Amino acid sequence: MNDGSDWALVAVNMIIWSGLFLYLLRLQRQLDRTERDS
Amino acid sequence: MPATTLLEFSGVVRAFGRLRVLGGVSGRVAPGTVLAVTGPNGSGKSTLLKCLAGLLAPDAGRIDYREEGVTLDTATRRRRVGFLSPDLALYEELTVEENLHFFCRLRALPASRGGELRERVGLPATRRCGALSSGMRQRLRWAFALLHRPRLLLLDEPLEHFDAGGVELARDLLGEHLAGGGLAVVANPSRLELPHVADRLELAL
Amino acid sequence: MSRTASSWLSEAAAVFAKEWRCELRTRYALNTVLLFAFTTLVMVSVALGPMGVDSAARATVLPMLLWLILLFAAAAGLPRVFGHEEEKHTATALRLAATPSALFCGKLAFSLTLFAAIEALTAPLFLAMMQLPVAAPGRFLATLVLGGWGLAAASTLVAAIVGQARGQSTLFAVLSFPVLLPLLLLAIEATRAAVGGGGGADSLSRLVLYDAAMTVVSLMLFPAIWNP
Amino acid sequence: MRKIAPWLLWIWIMVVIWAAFFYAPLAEGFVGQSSRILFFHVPMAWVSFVAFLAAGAWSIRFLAGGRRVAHDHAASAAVELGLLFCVLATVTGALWARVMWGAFWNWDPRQTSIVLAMIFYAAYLALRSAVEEPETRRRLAAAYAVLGLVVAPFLFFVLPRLTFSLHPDTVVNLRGRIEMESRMRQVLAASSLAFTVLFFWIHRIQVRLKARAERAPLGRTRP
Repeated sequence: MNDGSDWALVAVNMIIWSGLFLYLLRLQRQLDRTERDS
Repeated sequence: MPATTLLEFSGVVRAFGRLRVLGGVSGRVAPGTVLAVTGPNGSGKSTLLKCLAGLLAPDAGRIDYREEGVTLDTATRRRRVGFLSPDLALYEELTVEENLHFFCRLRALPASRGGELRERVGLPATRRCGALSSGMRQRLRWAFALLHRPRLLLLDEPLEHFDAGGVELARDLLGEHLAGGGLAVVANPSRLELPHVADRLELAL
Repeated sequence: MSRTASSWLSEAAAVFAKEWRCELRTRYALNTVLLFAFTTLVMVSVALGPMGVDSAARATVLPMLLWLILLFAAAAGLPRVFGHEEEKHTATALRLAATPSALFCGKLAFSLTLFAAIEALTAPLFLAMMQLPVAAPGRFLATLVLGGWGLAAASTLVAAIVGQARGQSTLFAVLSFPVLLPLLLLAIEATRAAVGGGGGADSLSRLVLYDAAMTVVSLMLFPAIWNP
Repeated sequence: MRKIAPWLLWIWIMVVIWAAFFYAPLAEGFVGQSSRILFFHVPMAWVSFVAFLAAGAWSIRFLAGGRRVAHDHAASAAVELGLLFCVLATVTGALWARVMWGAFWNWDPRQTSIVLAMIFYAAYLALRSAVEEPETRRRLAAAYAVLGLVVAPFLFFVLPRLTFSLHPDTVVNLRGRIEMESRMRQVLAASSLAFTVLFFWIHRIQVRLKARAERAPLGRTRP
């Protein structure tokens, strides 16, 4: 049954986690920008 | 009458979303006197009375009400004041007597108190509230407001739907209340011609 | 107005009596709920019929049907417990006169007795129509009582929340189902055990846990929902 | 410090990923490498639970502590973020089920309970949008989130234990009694901590953005 889908599965999780981290960076930048403007 | 009973409010602000209805209103009412609140529709009269009654939390400002030297918190004040307003309704499917009896039980009052007030405002016992005329409904609101002999009366449009007889009744009831050392804040009291009006609060749009 | 225990109790009793008197006069909730439960019952029994479900699955499938009928009956009748007070502006009078906790208990008692009436009618009919033998009647009754208690308590609290929002009927379903479904799963488990389907022995204790937690949280939360 | 902090977290994440592959052994009874997902799927579910508890806690502070708007912002941000993690946990769970048992969804008790949690907190957002008056909205939403403090633990811990669960109970159960090799447990702990830090960090920023949006509304104010 192991058609390599297990690796794909693990890869998806990696992507999700780094996606969350990038989301954090984007929010941080957005906050810095708004604080700088006002 | 000792000044230990006093209603004082200062800087009361209330907005609904971005519409600022009350912009820092202040006032003071001593026993035996009436504060007359006047102003065009939408100037915040009802909102002010609801805040004073504790039915609406003001955004800012202070409402301080003392009875016999004891300052009441909002929850206690809400259940001690006599409040009357056009959109206050009782249970349509119950009769006048059943309604008043229900609120007597809620306020731990003897059922006779309900009957006594019902006669005072001249309402039939066994008619369902749904079948009352608007003038009679207003009389029932007066009975509801005075049921527990409140020290502070907050009356919003107290004469709505009243004929000459109704105005007469309202003047007598309010007169007795004030003579007994009661306090009152009345919105749009024009036809009441009250001698006791000590102070006026003009609200603008 | 001293806040003695007896005056609190008579306040709750007054609310309970008022709810039933208004209900019997308008028969609003009673009619909706009984009609609803009855039609669903007939529909289900016609569709499934005693022979419709093979005997092996009966003890596991039928309890689920019973509780789904009861859930939808509750969702039909209970959400208006507070809604009509706000709509008809009687809520202002109640806020001026009643103690929040006594008010909630009066309303909860009304929901409990209304739901007990629903169960008293629907359950026997369901067992008869489905010809479902009950191995442990005592446990079956206990499940009905405990399941009913949880359903009524949760529905009353959600009704209080929904009473002050727009679009109440849909909002009630959206808000109450995620609260009621865990309870339902427990009740179904317990009912299966009662009907003899085996398993779910400790579901009853979990039902008690859920009911107690729901009732306590509702009592604590209601003042925050009710007071402006 | 603010500048390098994010990259410290990134290093931590890299270390955890490395450990997941080279430090922790493979659990038996799994298809190939799929047991490694344990270090990512479980923390996501765990963080969504933490988020819902946090939302309840902030709501209690809101109701009991003077109904301050900041607490309401914190509670609603926690729910929104918790829902995101809940969706991610459900998706990764379904993918894992697909690899392990060939079917994305089989209404396994654990899958049922995480979906119910998702519905409950989606209902919280539905409630917020159904009430216009800001004060009432905050008060009712806070009450519902506190109700969640009874429902969520029930959904995450009691319900999955109800009937036989296809979920590998021996390896994974959130109640903490995780029968795993100690090295796997260490990686799981490190990963869960990293996820939790990530959650609270994103949450803190979202709360400040909400406060800023409310003070100087840039056109649309958040619900």
